[in-house]
Amino acid sequence: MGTATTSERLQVKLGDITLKNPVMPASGCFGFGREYARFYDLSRLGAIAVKATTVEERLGNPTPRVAETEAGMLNAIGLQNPGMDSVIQEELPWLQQFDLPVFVNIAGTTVEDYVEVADTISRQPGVTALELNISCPNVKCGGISFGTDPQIAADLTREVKKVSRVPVFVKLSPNVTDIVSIATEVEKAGADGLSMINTLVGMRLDIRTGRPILSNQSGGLSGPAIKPVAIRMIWEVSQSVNIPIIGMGGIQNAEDVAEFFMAGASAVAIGTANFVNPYVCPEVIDSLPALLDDLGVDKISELTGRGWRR
Amino acid sequence: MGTATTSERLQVKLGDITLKNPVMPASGCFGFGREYARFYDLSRLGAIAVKATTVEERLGNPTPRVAETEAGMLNAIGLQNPGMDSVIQEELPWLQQFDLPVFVNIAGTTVEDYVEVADTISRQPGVTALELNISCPNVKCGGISFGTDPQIAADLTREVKKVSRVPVFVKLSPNVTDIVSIATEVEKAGADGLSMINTLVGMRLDIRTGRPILSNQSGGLSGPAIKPVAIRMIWEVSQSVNIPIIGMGGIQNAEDVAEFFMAGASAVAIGTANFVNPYVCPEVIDSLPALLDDLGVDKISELTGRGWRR
Amino acid sequence: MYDPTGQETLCPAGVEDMTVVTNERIAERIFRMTLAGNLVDKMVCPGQFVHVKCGSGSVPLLRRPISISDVDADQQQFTMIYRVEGEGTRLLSRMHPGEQVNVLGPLGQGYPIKQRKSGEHAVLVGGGVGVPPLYYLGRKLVEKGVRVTSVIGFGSREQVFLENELKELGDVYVTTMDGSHGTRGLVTDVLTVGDVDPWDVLYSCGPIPMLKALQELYGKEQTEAYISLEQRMGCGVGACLACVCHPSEETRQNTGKRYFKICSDGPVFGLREVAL
Amino acid sequence: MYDPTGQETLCPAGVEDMTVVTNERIAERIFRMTLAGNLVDKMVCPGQFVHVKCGSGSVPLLRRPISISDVDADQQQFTMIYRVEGEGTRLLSRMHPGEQVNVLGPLGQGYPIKQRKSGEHAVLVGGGVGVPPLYYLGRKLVEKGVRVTSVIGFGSREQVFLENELKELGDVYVTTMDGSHGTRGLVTDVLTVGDVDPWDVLYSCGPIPMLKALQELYGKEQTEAYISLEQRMGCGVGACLACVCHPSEETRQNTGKRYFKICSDGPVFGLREVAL
Ligand SMILES: Cc1cc2nc3c(=O)[nH]c(=O)nc-3n(C[C@H](O)[C@H](O)[C@H](O)COP(=O)(O)OP(=O)(O)OC[C@H]3O[C@@H](n4cnc5c(N)ncnc54)[C@H](O)[C@@H]3O)c2cc1C
Ligand SMILES: Cc1cc2nc3c(=O)[nH]c(=O)nc-3n(C[C@H](O)[C@H](O)[C@H](O)COP(=O)(O)OP(=O)(O)OC[C@H]3O[C@@H](n4cnc5c(N)ncnc54)[C@H](O)[C@@H]3O)c2cc1C
Ligand SMILES: Cc1cc2nc3c(=O)[nH]c(=O)nc-3n(C[C@H](O)[C@H](O)[C@H](O)COP(=O)(O)O)c2cc1C
Ligand SMILES: Cc1cc2nc3c(=O)[nH]c(=O)nc-3n(C[C@H](O)[C@H](O)[C@H](O)COP(=O)(O)O)c2cc1C
Ligand code: FES
Ligand code: FES
Repeated sequence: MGTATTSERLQVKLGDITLKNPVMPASGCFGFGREYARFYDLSRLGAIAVKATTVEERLGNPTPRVAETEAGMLNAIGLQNPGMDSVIQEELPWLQQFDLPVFVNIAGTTVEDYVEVADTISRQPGVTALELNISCPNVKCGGISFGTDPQIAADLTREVKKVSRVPVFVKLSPNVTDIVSIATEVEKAGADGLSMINTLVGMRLDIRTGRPILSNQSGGLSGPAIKPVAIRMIWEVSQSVNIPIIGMGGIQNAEDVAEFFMAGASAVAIGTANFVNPYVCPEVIDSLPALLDDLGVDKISELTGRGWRR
Repeated sequence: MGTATTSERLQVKLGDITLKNPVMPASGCFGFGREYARFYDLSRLGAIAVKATTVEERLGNPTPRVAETEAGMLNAIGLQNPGMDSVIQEELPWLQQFDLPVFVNIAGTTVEDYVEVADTISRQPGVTALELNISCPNVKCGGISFGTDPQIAADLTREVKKVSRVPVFVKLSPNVTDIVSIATEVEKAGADGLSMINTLVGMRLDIRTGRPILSNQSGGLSGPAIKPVAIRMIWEVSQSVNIPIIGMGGIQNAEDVAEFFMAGASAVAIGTANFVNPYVCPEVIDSLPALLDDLGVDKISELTGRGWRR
Repeated sequence: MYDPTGQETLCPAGVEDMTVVTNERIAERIFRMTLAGNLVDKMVCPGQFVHVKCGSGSVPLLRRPISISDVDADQQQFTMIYRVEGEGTRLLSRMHPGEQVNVLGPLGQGYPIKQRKSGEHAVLVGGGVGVPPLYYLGRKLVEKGVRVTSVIGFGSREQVFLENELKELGDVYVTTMDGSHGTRGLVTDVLTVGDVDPWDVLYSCGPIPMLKALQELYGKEQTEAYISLEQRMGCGVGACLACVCHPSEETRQNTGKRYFKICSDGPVFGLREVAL
Repeated sequence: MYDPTGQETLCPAGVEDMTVVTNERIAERIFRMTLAGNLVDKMVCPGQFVHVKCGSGSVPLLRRPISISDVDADQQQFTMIYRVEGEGTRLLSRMHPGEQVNVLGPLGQGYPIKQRKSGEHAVLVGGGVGVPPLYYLGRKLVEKGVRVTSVIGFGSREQVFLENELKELGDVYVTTMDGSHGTRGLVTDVLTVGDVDPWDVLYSCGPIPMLKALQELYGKEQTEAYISLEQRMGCGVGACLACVCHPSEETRQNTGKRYFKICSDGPVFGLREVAL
């Protein structure tokens, strides 16, 4: 095998951002890290994507907020979060104890909301990048509509880019006819990278009551069930843009990470699998070098887009 | 419990079409019925949706044509079929030995193709309805594009309706931003019913080779993994249209059938599950009466839309 | 939300493949499973739960929360009692001795017992699969010299369990909805009739209507009382916000808290602490 | 595509929960499983396969095609030999005697043996997990008085299996890629060197490169020869068109056939019948 040291083997670059390894927990599935810090040292992670942050505190949707599906789950949390002031005072300073790039997922109902939270959050010490959540299916007004129209997505990206002091990754919705056109418009508007995919909109009924299990009726489908959709979208988008992609959707193990890289991702996020195994992120990171050996690859970054690069 | 006889309990109506029970095999998963006729008497089925039929014979895509995913599968058969003349000479007459409404799934590359096959097939004895496949993700030209634009879908429906002697069900693609607008346009254009959903576009890579498993690269995701997406779309569409919906996507058992009904379906189709259990359709049919008892329901038709009817 | 024992900090939860020692049906749809492993060392606080992976693949995907019903520290074994509801518990019910079950736990804040003093009287009020955690609690209380009375309710005779075990700890009143065993009616029917001696503290776990009835009966008084809540969970550790519940008006005003996470702030709360 | 025995019509396939009798590792990543059940009565035609549900849930979802490697009609048992490749075969390898495996079969058109006459010489050419179906075929041929010679190839010594069993039927030549057992090289190296006596018929199953080599060696001659193909399958019964392969130019012209379904027209084809 090649000559890279172990730490060089897993290092990846997302534009100007260097991650010591390509694995981060996905936004909304890891809070602000506190709960998992009792399981392992968060510095082992490549980065962290924290829960969506909005200008004001949000209390989210009524319960039940989760429902199980075959090889997946639905959630309708509804962007519950303590609001940006609290995030700035309580969460971000706490995260600084770790050697850990922080991606702050931001959301809003209007362009002004997004701009305000982007402006404020991106000034904070220890914030590595913003992840612009234009794709959450669980909030009634705004939210998803930003992610389903190329022009609206591009305008929002442009406004946020104007104020942000850090790179902006735009998190795309898979619930669209043509994700490539949204990705390319967002790139033109100045996005530094893309995160994909957010959840698919889905629903489950309880046949005993005849009613939806989620109080919000529909929710976002995540987990292994959606992996083939994520791979297909990353495959298509990565061939059409020149900005890096953080891939996510059903990742459970190192083999899945390799598949996302080969489809075109430059880093990955793990969401739902944290609920199944709280140690999944460090376990996946630790098993990557052996997989690279198996695949005859020196550095994981070499895998990006290998599926379509000929 | 009510007073309906067993056969009345399962009977459903799709507009003017009466089915003795609501379960049919889904198009493409059951050929033209011959292969499953050796497992059971096809007259037990509520109906049959046969493989997509085109004007000329099609040989489809190179192999591999299927790949497995978590709780799902990808297929890229590519509309292989013997062409309408052969279907008319060989398959439809053979099917007439059964007491079995026949839904002929039709596909094409151009509007003219569709019109020609609709015109010809709908004149044949024993054809109950056409299922207009505007949503197959596995053919390069035409095919899916018909299903992703409301106007194009509506125009196609209108042209086909002009020539068809039998009711026309339009099979919708789930790979769209707004399925309701497609459904309502198609209804306005004269569709007698809807079939939903076709497969989600997905992809899997073989990390050993770094290449897509399917020779066609991407394929259509079916099976239990997509059920929540199907339920959500049927829930939304059934509240916006006044034509019946044949629901499909991951159905495995009687409980799933009830869930599709409650979401808004008036009949169901079972696809992938036939591959797992060749007897799945008659087994599901046979277990429906006991489930209706459990749910305290006399006739299955009462369940349609129960989730949102208040 | 209190941290009665500080257990949460002392004993961080862990994940372990635990070994099935026994798994048997004890009532209608009710199974008792005993599991062995090192995690048992951390299970010192009654009222906590474990988050159990049922089956090894990705269907069912999520873990299932089940209360710790008893602990045998010497044998490094704990017991859980569960009702077969759906796919997850059905898979659990088919496990055989010697097989492995992946367990995450112990999780949550249990019943506060530190302040309890010898000679006090505690009443345990449980309904259906809310009864299991009360057994371990009762054992701990008796160890401290607290007198324990149990009032437990079920649907019918076939569904009754833990009656004899709880009798070893003190008086037991059983109710069934259909009257096929014990008193006909609900646990609150026993409580209001006045048969049970006055108590110093009440601990409860059961369906929401039961807990609401308790709030109505005792919510205004200053009785010390604790209830355990259920909610569909994702992570089970406080990260995903799936399992929130509402603080009572009183709690909101006193603490500023606008929500609780049942998995990590609970599942046990003060009777007046939450709005049901 | 011929219907040598008419078996397909006589014995329609069925579905059955069959009972694991034995399941043991016999070589590197190779397992032999014996299953008991009524379906065995239908397994009279060598070269057919079964479509196996691995695990009970929806992951993995699809069945796995595995060849019938031997049949014990008296005991109502059949044997399959499989290599652990992915999730499905991994699950199979963990099954214990007494457990149930859901089997659909027997499926497909097997090796034609009706025309074989006592005293003829048949050569069986197998590579890796292509060897298993040849064993049942060999037994059937020997029963008819046909002399059988086997030429089987593997990666290395650790992967060799069925050598001794085939020796009971006739001469066996083994090749390994690394030369750690038998002749170094490929099965075709043995065939071309001329050690094997002239034969009346050749039956083969193995990887595509091996089958291609056979086509090159014997595709022009009039030798009677049959090969068995593999392809990823959906239904396994001919309904979904997942598993098609191409007829050779010659077949296309003679029969008008534009495709074959490996699961139902095959998996066995005449050597010259298909384009690889
Ligand atoms: C803190 C806590 C302690 C519990 N202790 C016990 C116990 O000791 N004994 C016992 O029998 N049951 C207990 N339950 C309920 C138990 O978790 C559910 O019965 C179980 O999850 C059902 O899973 P299933 O796969 O069989 O059912 P399904 O209905 O198929 O489950 C589908 C999904 O819904 C969730 N779910 C369904 N019902 C409940 C519920 N009541 N509470 C939470 N999630 C639910 C499941 O976890 C799963 O994610 C407890 C629940 C909580 C929250
Ligand atoms: C007619 C026929 C007979 C066979 N007989 C044998 C046998 O006797 N012994 C044996 O070890 N193997 C045999 N195979 C190959 C066997 O089917 C595959 O090794 C097996 O399906 C792999 O499943 P998996 O879940 O372990 O691997 P995975 O790679 O996880 O399987 C993923 C998917 O790909 C399919 N797949 C993967 N490899 C193959 C393959 N080579 N052929 C067909 N489908 C494949 C699987 O069925 C599954 O749907 C046969 C294949 C065919 C078509
Ligand atoms: C409970 C839950 C909450 C989530 N919250 C957010 C969120 O706040 N912001 C966001 O961008 N994505 C959110 N997501 C989406 C995930 O970040 C991720 O894109 C998606 O779940 C797919 O990855 P997975 O299959 O690994 O979970 C959430 C997902 C889940 C399951
Ligand atoms: C192998 C395969 C072939 C299919 N071919 C067709 C087709 O020809 N026409 C069509 O409208 N749908 C086709 N479909 C889609 C199914 O009819 C159905 O809409 C979809 O598979 C969802 O149902 P399921 O999850 O029960 O399989 C095909 C699906 C599969 C798996
Ligand atoms: S279950 Fe995730 S916060 Fe409680
Ligand atoms: S596997 Fe379905 S036709 Fe062969």
